[in-house]
Amino acid sequence: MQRYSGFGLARHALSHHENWQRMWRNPTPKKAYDAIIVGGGGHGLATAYYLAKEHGITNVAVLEKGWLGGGNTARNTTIVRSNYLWDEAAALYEHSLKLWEGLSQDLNCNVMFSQRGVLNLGHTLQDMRDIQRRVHANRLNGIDSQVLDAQQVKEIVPILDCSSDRRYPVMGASWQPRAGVARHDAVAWGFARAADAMGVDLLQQTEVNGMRIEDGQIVGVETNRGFIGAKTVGCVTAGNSSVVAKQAGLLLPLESHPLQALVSEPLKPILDTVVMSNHVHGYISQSDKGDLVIGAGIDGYNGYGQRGSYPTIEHTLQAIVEMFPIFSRVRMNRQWGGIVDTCPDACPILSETDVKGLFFNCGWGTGGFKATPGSGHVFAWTLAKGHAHPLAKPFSINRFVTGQLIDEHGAAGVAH
Amino acid sequence: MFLIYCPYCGEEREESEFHAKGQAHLARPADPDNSSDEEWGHYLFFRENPRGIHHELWVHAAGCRKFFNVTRHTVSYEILETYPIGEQPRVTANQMEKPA
Amino acid sequence: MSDAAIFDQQAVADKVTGQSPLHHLSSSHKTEGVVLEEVPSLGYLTLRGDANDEAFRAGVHKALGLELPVQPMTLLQSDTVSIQWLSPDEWMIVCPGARCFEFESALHEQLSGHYAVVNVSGGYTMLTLSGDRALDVLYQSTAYDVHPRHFGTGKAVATTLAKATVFLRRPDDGKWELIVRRSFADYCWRWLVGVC
Amino acid sequence: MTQPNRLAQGGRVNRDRPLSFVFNGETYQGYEGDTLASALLANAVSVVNRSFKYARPRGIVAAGAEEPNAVVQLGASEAAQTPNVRATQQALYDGLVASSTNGWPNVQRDVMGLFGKVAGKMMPPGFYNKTFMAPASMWMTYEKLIRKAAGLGRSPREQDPDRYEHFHRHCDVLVIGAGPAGLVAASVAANSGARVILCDEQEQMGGCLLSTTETLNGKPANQWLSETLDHLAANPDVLLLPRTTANGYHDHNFVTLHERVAEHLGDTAPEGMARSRMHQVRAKRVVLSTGSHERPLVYANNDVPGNFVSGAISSYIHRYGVVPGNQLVVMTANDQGYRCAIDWYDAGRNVVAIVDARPDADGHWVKQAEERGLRILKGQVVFDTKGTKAVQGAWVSAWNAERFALTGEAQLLECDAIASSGGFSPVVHLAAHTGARPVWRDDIQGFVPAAVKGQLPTGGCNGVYPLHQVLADALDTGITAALDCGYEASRFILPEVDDLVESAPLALFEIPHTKATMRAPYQFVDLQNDVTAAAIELATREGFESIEHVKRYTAMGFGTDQGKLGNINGMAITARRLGQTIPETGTTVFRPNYTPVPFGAIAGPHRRELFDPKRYTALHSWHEQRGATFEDVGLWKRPWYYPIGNESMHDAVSRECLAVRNKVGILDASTLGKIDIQGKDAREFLGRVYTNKWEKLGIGKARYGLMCKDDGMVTDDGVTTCLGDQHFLMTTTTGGAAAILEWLELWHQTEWPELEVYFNSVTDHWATITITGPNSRALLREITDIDLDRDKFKFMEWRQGTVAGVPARVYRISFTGELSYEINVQADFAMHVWQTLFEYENKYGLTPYGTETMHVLRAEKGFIIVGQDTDGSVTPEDLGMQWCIGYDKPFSWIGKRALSRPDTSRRDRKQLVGLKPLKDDVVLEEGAQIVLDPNQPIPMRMVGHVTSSYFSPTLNHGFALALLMDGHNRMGEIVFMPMPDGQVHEAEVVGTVFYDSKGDRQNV
Ligand SMILES: Cc1cc2nc3c(=O)[nH]c(=O)nc-3n(C[C@H](O)[C@H](O)[C@H](O)COP(=O)(O)OP(=O)(O)OC[C@H]3O[C@@H](n4cnc5c(N)ncnc54)[C@H](O)[C@@H]3O)c2cc1C
Ligand SMILES: NC(=O)c1ccc[n+]([C@@H]2O[C@H](COP(=O)([O-])OP(=O)(O)OC[C@H]3O[C@@H](n4cnc5c(N)ncnc54)[C@H](O)[C@@H]3O)[C@@H](O)[C@H]2O)c1
Ligand SMILES: Cc1cc2nc3c(=O)[nH]c(=O)nc-3n(C[C@H](O)[C@H](O)[C@H](O)COP(=O)(O)O)c2cc1C
Ligand SMILES: [Zn+2]
Repeated sequence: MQRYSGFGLARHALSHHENWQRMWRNPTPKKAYDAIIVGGGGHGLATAYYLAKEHGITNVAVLEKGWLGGGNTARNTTIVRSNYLWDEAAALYEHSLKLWEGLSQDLNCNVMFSQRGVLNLGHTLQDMRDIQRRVHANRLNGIDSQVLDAQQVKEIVPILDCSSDRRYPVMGASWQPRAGVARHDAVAWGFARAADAMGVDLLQQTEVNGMRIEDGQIVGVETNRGFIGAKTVGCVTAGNSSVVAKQAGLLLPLESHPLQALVSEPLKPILDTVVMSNHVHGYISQSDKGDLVIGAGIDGYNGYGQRGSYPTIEHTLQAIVEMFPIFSRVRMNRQWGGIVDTCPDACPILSETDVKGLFFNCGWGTGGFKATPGSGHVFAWTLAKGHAHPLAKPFSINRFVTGQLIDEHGAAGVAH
Repeated sequence: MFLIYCPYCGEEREESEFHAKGQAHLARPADPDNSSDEEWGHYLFFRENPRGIHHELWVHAAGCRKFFNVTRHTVSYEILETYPIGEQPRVTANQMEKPA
Repeated sequence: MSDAAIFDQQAVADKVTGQSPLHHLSSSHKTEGVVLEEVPSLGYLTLRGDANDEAFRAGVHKALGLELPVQPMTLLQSDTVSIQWLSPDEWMIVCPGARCFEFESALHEQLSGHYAVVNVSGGYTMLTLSGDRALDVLYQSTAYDVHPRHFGTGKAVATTLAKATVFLRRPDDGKWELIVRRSFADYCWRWLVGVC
Repeated sequence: MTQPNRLAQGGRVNRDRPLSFVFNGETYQGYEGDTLASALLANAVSVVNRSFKYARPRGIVAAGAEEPNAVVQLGASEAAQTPNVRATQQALYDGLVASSTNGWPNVQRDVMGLFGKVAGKMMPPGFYNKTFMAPASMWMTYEKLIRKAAGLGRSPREQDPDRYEHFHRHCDVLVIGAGPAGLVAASVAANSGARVILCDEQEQMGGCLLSTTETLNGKPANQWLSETLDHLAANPDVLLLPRTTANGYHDHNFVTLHERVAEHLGDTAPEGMARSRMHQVRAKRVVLSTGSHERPLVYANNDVPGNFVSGAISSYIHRYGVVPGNQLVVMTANDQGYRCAIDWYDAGRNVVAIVDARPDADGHWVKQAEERGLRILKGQVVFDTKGTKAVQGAWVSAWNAERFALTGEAQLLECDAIASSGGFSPVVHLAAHTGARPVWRDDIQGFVPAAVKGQLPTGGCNGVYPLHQVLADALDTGITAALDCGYEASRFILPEVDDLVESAPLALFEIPHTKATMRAPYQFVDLQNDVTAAAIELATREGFESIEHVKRYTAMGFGTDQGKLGNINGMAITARRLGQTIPETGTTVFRPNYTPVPFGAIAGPHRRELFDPKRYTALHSWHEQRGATFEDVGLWKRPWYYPIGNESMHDAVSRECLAVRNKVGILDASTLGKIDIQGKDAREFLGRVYTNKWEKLGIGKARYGLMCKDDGMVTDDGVTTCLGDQHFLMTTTTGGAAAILEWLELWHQTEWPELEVYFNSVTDHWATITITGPNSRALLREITDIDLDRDKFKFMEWRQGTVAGVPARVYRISFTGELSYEINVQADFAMHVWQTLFEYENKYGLTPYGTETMHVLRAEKGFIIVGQDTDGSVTPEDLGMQWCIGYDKPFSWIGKRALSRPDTSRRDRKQLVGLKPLKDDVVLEEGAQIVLDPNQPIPMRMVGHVTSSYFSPTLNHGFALALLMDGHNRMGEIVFMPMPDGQVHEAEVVGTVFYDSKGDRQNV
């Protein structure tokens, strides 16, 4: 792998950038692999990377029906935090956050993880109760988290309207300083490049459209490029997980919904942290390019269209203007949607299935970007050992039968 | 931004008047007390979630307050029919797979 | 006659005055081309029953002197009473507040079987919009198509008004009636004044 | 000041109305009818900005929405600051103040420009991802610098003084774009009787007719244009919306239009006028007559100010009487370039040469140029530009299209403007917003809209360019639209237009250079984002083969222009590098907005007061007068507490609590959800949706009920009373009212339609006044005719009668544990009853109390609040409410089955308990986490949390409710709550009822 550095960049400049190597190969599929990852989003690529790096399993293919990182990885608002309520979730997301903290160096690719802090605003007494509960839990779980009052919030974000005559005044917030945002594309590319360098085949334009199962054991997948064999298959297909599961005769406790986001035109730096409000319902940060990146709510209906309804956008901008009246004249440049796989308890599924050798990593819904390295790390372990990593155990599909849900609804503020 | 034909009001109305209520034709097990944990778990949580033709339940919340079913394509978002509770869809995925 | 518990909620002592949900605001607002007014203290009855049941329809007719509208989104009215179709088994009856119990009782007298009549007079108030620019106000307030070609006289719909719900009616050419819920009346009024 | 580039006559500007404006601190003059761009060009202002990455000087290149460079900061005052305004779309007004968004200290002399020159080579696409990694600790510092350099304009720092309107519109036919195509289609549809909306983003309608030299019916285009517009305007069913951009095309023919009502009038809207307006249009048919965008060609240094797309020059000349230079070189691959040269020549300026990449063009416009004696270089291209801040010359050479190489000697043509035309791209953006991918057509070398239901592309948007064909195509489209909407299509006489022969265009996107792409000077593709042909080549070299990857790696099309000018060129360049065709390469995804829209316009009037409805009870004005502070509960405003004078919240709540326990308090409980339930199966229905039993509840009696979802988790609670054998009144939590009504309907309509029952909301109808405390009976007795005798009107019963002369239902139920009466009257009369009660204020010590006191009192009694003491993971058993569960009811009620699942039936679940702090003055923090061993290291094992916690003035100590793992078996144990400040609170696990555990007080 060609190493990236400032020095290397200068050297390449002298040779007119004519000597850069491919970030990844474009290999022809082999007949069979030790393991197949279905889905070349951040989670799938991270899984492949850690399989190779931590478990020495390099005869691996990642099958991506479109382009690498083109699913939700390409369309999320990039918020990374770990201040989840329940122990099981907090442990998983904190594991991930720790990996984020060294990820650029680990991958030799700057994923621009910016620990600028995340505020989750509270606007009602019940909001504040929920915030306190979560922050107390975070603290005892070793996660940096604080409760702030309105005055402290104002000091961190002076442009936020904290006046008491708003429809829903800001009463306070939870604050996680280590949280922040990252460059979503670079995350996918960084994992892809590093996985490729260890021999993983990244197969784009390769859609899985069937699963071959013999005697309850997976033996490979059917694709638009033919059959590819493997006795271990990990599906990391986010919004399309139900579709892939059906190919193996499985039903999942998931619904795929449109989730939208939008960006403003690029502005000079004006907002230095991430601000999220569940109650008023909008969340916002400013990218390093200058655009305000704004997340909208989920649309109520199922949808695979990567687009949602206009009122959702309208409501989101009402919320943003309510919180930041000075943004009224800032303009919305582009809106888009992703397909999020929501679970009844707003927690993911990292699980074995009734088919031997077939695993699913899905259900991250509206908030899995932050989990990308952690999810890949834990899922790689699971695939390598054939059973769930301790951090993954609580996230088995079986919880929907036994009733042991991990209900992060509401408790974690906005779900992103 | 859907325009949904309410079979009770007899006209198309804005999506904002409705609430989407998930998969249609979900039958509660007839004898819950004697259903298995698997059956009950499936009834509660497991869903078809199809990419394509989907039969779903909506309610005309700001209008006539009636629930009804919608057959909708989850990619094109085209609404192919709406029909009252208790009726079966005329447009189904199997049908759509056959060449017209 | 059902066994529903009813009583004359309007039969207040002399000194008692009712208060409309908009008592704290003015009861009329006029700007160029629009007049917005409140008509307080009307009687409202929710009627439920089976429109296919002939006896039910006949009973309503007898009690109110009006046909039961069975066509979606129609409004039938006499000098004293109006009936608005709300759903295949639900209607809104509006009458003078003081005669509400009279009509409620009459309905109970005439109806039998599975039906319900509920006095909801405290729960609503009526706003009226008139003037050349009334349509402009509605275009800004509801996503429903209120263009005269689509919303003729005698039509009535349940729909949205900004972020509230409303029963929107067109009793005659020159006037629109908006029946709004009491707790939302302040919001609806301020919204309408804002866009007038 | 003179306007050196303004012609003495011509154009649609009003020379009698000069306007003065300020750009980058200099004052200039323009005319009414100008755009900021035309006025700047008239004044020969060539550098309008600095580029994003390399800080290169940039000038105006286009005349419309596709402009990438002339993006300015507008506004004379702080509040009126408007970032990123496209000068080509901003009408000039008197006193306009604008400045460049980049360039320090100014656009002429930008120090970053030097840096860009030197360091530019170090900034290939993706360079951020390749650097700034060591040392890791420095990244956040680097990032600050990166951020400083980014962004275009700046956000205002003050509140927007303007307001914005929303209009909901419905029509048969929405026509987007009022060029010849749109005008014809709209006219036909309107004449046929359809309801029509015609919008155009420009200040004036007419599209290309505003700048054409072609004649209609033998007369200048303007004649037909104004007649047609007049005719449309006279039709009451036609809505004409100029200055209105269709910015988003959503599913089911829902289109959002942004009308700039006052942006052309000044910084802020005149009194009484909105700044802009969103029209949300629902159309049966949408005619897309959005025309086409001309593509510039990609050649070296094509960003130097003075480089234009050719059609823009024609527009500036014809519409504004502005010629942006003296010496023009045109490079073209089609006949459009000739029109531009002819317009320039006819305006009295010099055309240096027309450089035609084709060897043999001979169409109408070519002949016209030849007639004028213009110099035409056939089979040649402009491959490089001389100049840095302004064009000084064009490097021209013969070339070989097949080999994609220059041939022969290069020659420098001195000039001060270069126009290029590579062909036309239909404006397919809107057509693609709902997901359809545009379709490539070889014959026009462009993407046209795919067939989508309800959508009718026509004219330039449909790849039809010659005017006479545009008109015919639009006539067909108008007829189709009318027929589709159920009208009989009317006759429409098209104007006569010459059928001008055009020579075949050449598909041309980039121009080769003497040097290889990677070594050649910058050949810009996306001007706003400084994306070059070399950047695209590099992206493909690094393995980015999807056009979407190329977009994201290079940032092509990410700008405020969304790549309107550059994207197709970029796709063509990508295709060439990958050895594939343009359709194989495909486009990136088109998304709203077509052009950016202010947040304020999208938010509309839903701001501040009107952001969300505030729901008020009938007694609200009394609470306000009494000085209550309010709490938001759902949409409701509820009195939280009523401070007297300078009383603190703690003191006020203590006073209110003691008043209830010792005398009598009064609460406005009107917000509780109330559902009237009638029908012969009402009782059965209640039995199915509540956990407990209802078959025996007699008329006149009330009962508390608990509701679960079918997963066994508590979702609501409340008291339901039996009014008649088949008539019940259900109460729900304030927040749950609407959802529970919908929930009941859901079960009834979908699952048990055979049950005869009706549900009707009476929440707003009944006002509910709770009086509670030992004096409540005596107080009520003063003003009611109901017999309040303790044995005649018992706890959990209701009676009918009058209160203060108002017919009422009074319920003897209690949420405080005290003797209580809930008086329900029709809301209109609530104020009268309330005020009458207050006539006895002093006699009985009547004290109004709010939700906070209500919470303290109910918690003392161990009564739960759903949503505070439960969170969607709590069963009735967890709450210790087995007394409220009808295990043996015949019907398997909602939630029952789930209770026996392996997890829900576990004995050690988190269960509701009481906590009594060991220190009396400690009030535990709500949300505090509970541990069994306070000395364990972090991460600690948490076993529950405090759900409700208060200081009880009655008991004179703090107390709390908590969910605690295996809590029901831990009575008497001590548990710990470690606080952030290092303190550890200790509490004893106790029962949930802290006060009057036998319940005597409510029964007195
Ligand atoms: C608008 C929006 C905002 C969000 N904001 C945040 C946020 O701020 N913070 C946060 O943490 N999370 C956020 N999320 C969620 C986050 O984006 C996702 O949880 C996360 O990116 C999922 O990553 P993934 O790799 O699992 O999925 P994806 O990136 O979607 O990857 C799945 C891949 O599988 C491929 N695939 C599907 N089917 C097949 C098949 N049959 N064969 C082959 N390949 C297939 C898809 O093409 C896709 O590339 C947001 C999501 C959206 C949509
Ligand atoms: N080879 C050629 O001769 C050639 C090539 C290209 C174009 N043309 C000219 O183009 C004309 C095509 O006519 P036409 O009517 O199709 O196009 P037009 O360019 O005349 O009109 C399109 C109109 O749509 C408006 N518009 C575009 N997007 C919009 C949006 N999102 N919202 C609101 N308005 C929007 C534009 O402002 C413009 O006024 C022909 O008459 C021809 O003269 C000719
Ligand atoms: C964090 C983030 C920032 C973005 N910033 C921009 C931007 O500045 N300009 C832009 O045009 N699009 C921006 N996008 C949106 C993309 O152009 C694109 O819409 C998104 O990746 C979804 O892909 P699609 O629209 O191709 O389906 C951004 C997306 C993300 C996730
Ligand atoms: Zn309806």
